[in-house]
Amino acid sequence: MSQELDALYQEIILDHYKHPHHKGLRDPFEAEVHHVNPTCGDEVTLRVHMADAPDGVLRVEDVSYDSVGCSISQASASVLTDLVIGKPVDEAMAIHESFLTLMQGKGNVEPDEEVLEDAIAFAGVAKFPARVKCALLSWMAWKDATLSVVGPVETLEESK
Amino acid sequence: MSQELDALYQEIILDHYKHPHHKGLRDPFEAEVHHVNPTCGDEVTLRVHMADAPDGVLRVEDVSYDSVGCSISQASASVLTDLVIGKPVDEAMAIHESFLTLMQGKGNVEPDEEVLEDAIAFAGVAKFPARVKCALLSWMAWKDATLSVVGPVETLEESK
Amino acid sequence: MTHELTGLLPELEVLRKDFPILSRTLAGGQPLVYLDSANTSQKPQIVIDTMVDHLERHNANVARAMHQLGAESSEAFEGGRDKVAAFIGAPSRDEVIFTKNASEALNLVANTLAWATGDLAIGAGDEVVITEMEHHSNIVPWQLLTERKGATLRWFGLTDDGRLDLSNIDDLITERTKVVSLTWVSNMLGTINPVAEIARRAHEVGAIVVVDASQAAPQLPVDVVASGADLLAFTGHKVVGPTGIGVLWGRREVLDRLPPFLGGGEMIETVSMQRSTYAGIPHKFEAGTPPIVEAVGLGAAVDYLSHIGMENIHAHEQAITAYALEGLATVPGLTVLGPLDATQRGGAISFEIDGVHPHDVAQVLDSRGIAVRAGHHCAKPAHQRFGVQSSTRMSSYLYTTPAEIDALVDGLEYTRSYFKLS
Amino acid sequence: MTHELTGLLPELEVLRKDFPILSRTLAGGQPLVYLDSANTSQKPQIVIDTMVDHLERHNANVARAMHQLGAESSEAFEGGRDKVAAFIGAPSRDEVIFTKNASEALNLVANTLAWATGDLAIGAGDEVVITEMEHHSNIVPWQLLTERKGATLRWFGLTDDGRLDLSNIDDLITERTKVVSLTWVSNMLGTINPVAEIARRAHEVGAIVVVDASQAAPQLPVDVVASGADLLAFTGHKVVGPTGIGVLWGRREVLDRLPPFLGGGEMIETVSMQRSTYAGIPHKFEAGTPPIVEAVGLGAAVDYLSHIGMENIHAHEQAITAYALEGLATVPGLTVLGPLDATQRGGAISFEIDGVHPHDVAQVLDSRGIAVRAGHHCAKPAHQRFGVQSSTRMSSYLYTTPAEIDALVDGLEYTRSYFKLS
Ligand SMILES: Cc1ncc(COP(=O)(O)O)c(C=O)c1O
Ligand SMILES: Cc1ncc(COP(=O)(O)O)c(C=O)c1O
Repeated sequence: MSQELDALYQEIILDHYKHPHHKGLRDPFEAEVHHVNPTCGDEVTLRVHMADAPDGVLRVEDVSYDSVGCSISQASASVLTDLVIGKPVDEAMAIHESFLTLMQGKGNVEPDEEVLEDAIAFAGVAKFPARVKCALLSWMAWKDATLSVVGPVETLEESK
Repeated sequence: MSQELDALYQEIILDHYKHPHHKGLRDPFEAEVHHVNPTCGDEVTLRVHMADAPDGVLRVEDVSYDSVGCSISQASASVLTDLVIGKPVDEAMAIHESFLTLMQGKGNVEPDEEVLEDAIAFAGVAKFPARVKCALLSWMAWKDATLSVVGPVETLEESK
Repeated sequence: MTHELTGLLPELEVLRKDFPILSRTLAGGQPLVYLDSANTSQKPQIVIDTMVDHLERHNANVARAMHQLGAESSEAFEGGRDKVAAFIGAPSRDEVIFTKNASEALNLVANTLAWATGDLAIGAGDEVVITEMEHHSNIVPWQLLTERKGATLRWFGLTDDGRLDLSNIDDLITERTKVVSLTWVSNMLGTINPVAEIARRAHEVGAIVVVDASQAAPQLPVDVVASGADLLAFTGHKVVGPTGIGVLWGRREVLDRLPPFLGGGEMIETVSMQRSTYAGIPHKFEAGTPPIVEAVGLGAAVDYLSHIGMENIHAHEQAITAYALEGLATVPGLTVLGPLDATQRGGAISFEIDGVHPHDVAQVLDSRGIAVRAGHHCAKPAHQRFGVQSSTRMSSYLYTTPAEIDALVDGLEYTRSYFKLS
Repeated sequence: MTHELTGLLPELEVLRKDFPILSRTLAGGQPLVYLDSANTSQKPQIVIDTMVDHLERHNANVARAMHQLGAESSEAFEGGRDKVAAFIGAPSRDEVIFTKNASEALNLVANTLAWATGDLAIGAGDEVVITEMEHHSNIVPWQLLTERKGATLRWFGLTDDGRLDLSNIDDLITERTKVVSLTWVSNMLGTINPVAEIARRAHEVGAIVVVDASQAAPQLPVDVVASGADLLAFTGHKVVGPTGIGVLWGRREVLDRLPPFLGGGEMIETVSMQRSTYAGIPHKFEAGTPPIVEAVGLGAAVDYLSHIGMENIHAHEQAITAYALEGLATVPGLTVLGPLDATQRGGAISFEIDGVHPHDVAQVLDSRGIAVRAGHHCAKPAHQRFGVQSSTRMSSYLYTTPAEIDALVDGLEYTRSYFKLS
């Protein structure tokens, strides 16, 4: 039983939980959202700041957040920010997509470490249906906030 | 199986069904009520006429009715009128009471022929829970109409 | 002779063994002839066993419970939703809402419309259109709604052979119409209504279309999209599932615009003393602990029906109905209420017999083990339309045999002789 | 040591055999330690068997069906009502209304009050009083009602030890108060509220009193008359009965004055195109096919509890609760939310552990086969009152053993060590 637990509570997850990255709400930001997990009450307030890089590509400049929740939801917010900050928005969305696929795969999806880095530690979470929502809370909030700025199709024009 | 049926459909009942007594709505009357069996749709409109006899006792002068329904409900209206017309209201209420007891007795109540006369033929109905309501439809209507005139306590004073 | 009927389900006697109650005997050792399936259907062993397994091994509350039993129970419960969604061709499982029965599903719509704002709001000058052949559960909610909101209730009439009278459709469905609500298959007359055609007209004027599929879901292949409905209701206990559960399907766009119905439990997003916000569909409309074991049973029920095939069940019903209409025609003084062409109707057949009240017919049949319904079948306006106060109704289902129809016809002959009509 | 506990039900191991699920093993062969009974209770074999017997031998629709199966089914269904009436001491069986769950029962009251006229009508200037410890199902309906009718919702606050703060009762319950609705036993804090005392005050000002007995009915002997309630709700699945059924009891005078809730089915007296009239209680509030097999199961459930004796069950709960409070007190960093005196509370105990989130607590416990609930338990305002976002809750029932409490306490120690807190 401890084995199963260990598959869920990977060392990386517990590290991010105890020492979350990029936590706190910061300026500037273009959008702020508040998401709740209705079943358990976990909450996150999340801000996104994006800007055009000199190469004309829209990039994630900052993701800041304030949250209450379990180890899984806290660690996943921390991992999210590590993964998307500094990336072009398109690429960040692709990372989101692949995290979502991993989480919804019921443990049958092989994570791509190239893309997901620390987030592969969440592979074990996918086997615990009740916890998938925890892992996805901040990711869904980030997507929601980002789309509210760039619109469903990410074109530079719409993003301003 | 025909035996069981015969216990329900006594000859007396079928006679009253085919040749109902006192049927039709007549004047004068002090109250008219309309009762429905919600489950099957059987209906009765019933009028009561009461008056003080020379001895000062309030008597049932007439009960007239118009009804649609099954053999049991039709026959029981006919039998009711035979039993109560001409009786002091108090005595008619007592007859009502004893018919009610018979019907709700699930077939375990011995009917008193003295009091119930033809109505003892309904003893078999008490074994068919779904049909008890049919047998009681007009009886309940009569009680309702009568009480609306005489009030819950039947005293001569209140009845006027 | 009866073996020559085409369309019957193969190996009917084997299929009947799936339904334990069908081998029961009644008073006097009479075998049961159950011809009251439009009232409620009997349950196959697999539905009962699935419910028992859930109660004995997986019982827990859903959604809120994170432990292993909770996960198992949630999976079984939501699996029921998936199966129902597949059964009716719902574009999304989230559009399937569990209610307590079809009546609640219909009332949910009428009730939330009472509090709706914007486009869906209903008030003075607005009209709701229903039909004269509706079940009370698709009449009373609309009477209450229109009365309370000062709107007007209008009715499609019926033709003498028991079909909807569509001659004045353009008069009935107008710019003032906000809702058209009608039954797909009549539980009294058996009529199958041209739902898609009426929906088309309703959509032209911007009305929403509510379909009562309580009698359709058991008998016909249902495709909610093809039906043209915006909202569609049916009930678990008529599709070989348990009581205590019904289904409301609705197009997401419509459901999203309706305000919540009952409050509490998992229908919330967050609750504070100041205000509450609500979950998305389907949870928004599922306050409190849902019918868990019932959803599990209903899932098994629709799987059972799908396994046999709704097309095959429909063909069986048509064969039995045709055979029954033929048999009933031989009984002197018997008049069928509703269409006489079996290919155009469902399996409920209501009739009258001159000189014997429906209660008395049902009583005599019951003494021979034959279960039919007598009364107004919760369709008083339709009875009134045909000038009758009540009727006797036989209704078949996938387990009905031609021999049971023979027993009914014999029973009716006997009824006539018992009441000395022949 | 645990054998010295007084108040435990005798022959607990024999009683546990009545509940098939309790002998289940979970992942890794762990035996089940079910401590989530406030969420939903497990079912004894007799309840399951009674439902199976009904489905296999007596299934038919009720009231409307006149045949033998219909009579058997109606008798079993109405027998369920009689048993429930006896269980709660209802003066009349007609005052017992079957709903789909406790949430619907509470919403039924709030919803019909929205359309009530006369005395019961609610509008601007009127007030509804609830408490900060309510389940969402006794909050949201009143938020919707007061919002929709322009009335005001007011709240009893809580003391630091998790009791109702009654110090401002005369300020809260005034001539403006139309309804006071409160829980008898809190599902989060375990608090038992002085319902009769509050009802007395409410009746002085002419308000009606609604009692949410969802957690009381499973644990305490309930006498509706002595409770002082005008209306009282509870749910089948928490009293060892099935899902899909709840109960609303109401005093006849109050129920008679409420307008109908859902329309259709057997709730009518007569229906015509012009207007409909409604049946008397209980049918007026039971639209559509009721939860038949569920009522039969609920009847068996309350009989089972009565057979054991609600006084004995209450004593058992108190003994287990006292033992659990003692055990929990030994876990470092653990804080119980709610009263600490077992004699004054129910069997649900919510707690926090410094440094471990409730989800994580529940997860570790689950890996040891121990089922508890983590989250807000549908009581967000109460959590907010205590400044916590969620908590872990253990809840016992008549089948809970002291050894299971030991397993919980061990599991919590292990949780702390797993998260390196000790
Ligand atoms: C105090 C209280 N009220 C109401 C409810 C709602 O019961 P149900 O979910 O069966 O409607 C519950 C249980 O969840 C409860 O504990
Ligand atoms: C056409 C129709 N609509 C609605 C209903 C109501 O279904 P329920 O009683 O399960 O709510 C029925 C069945 O009684 C029906 O036949």
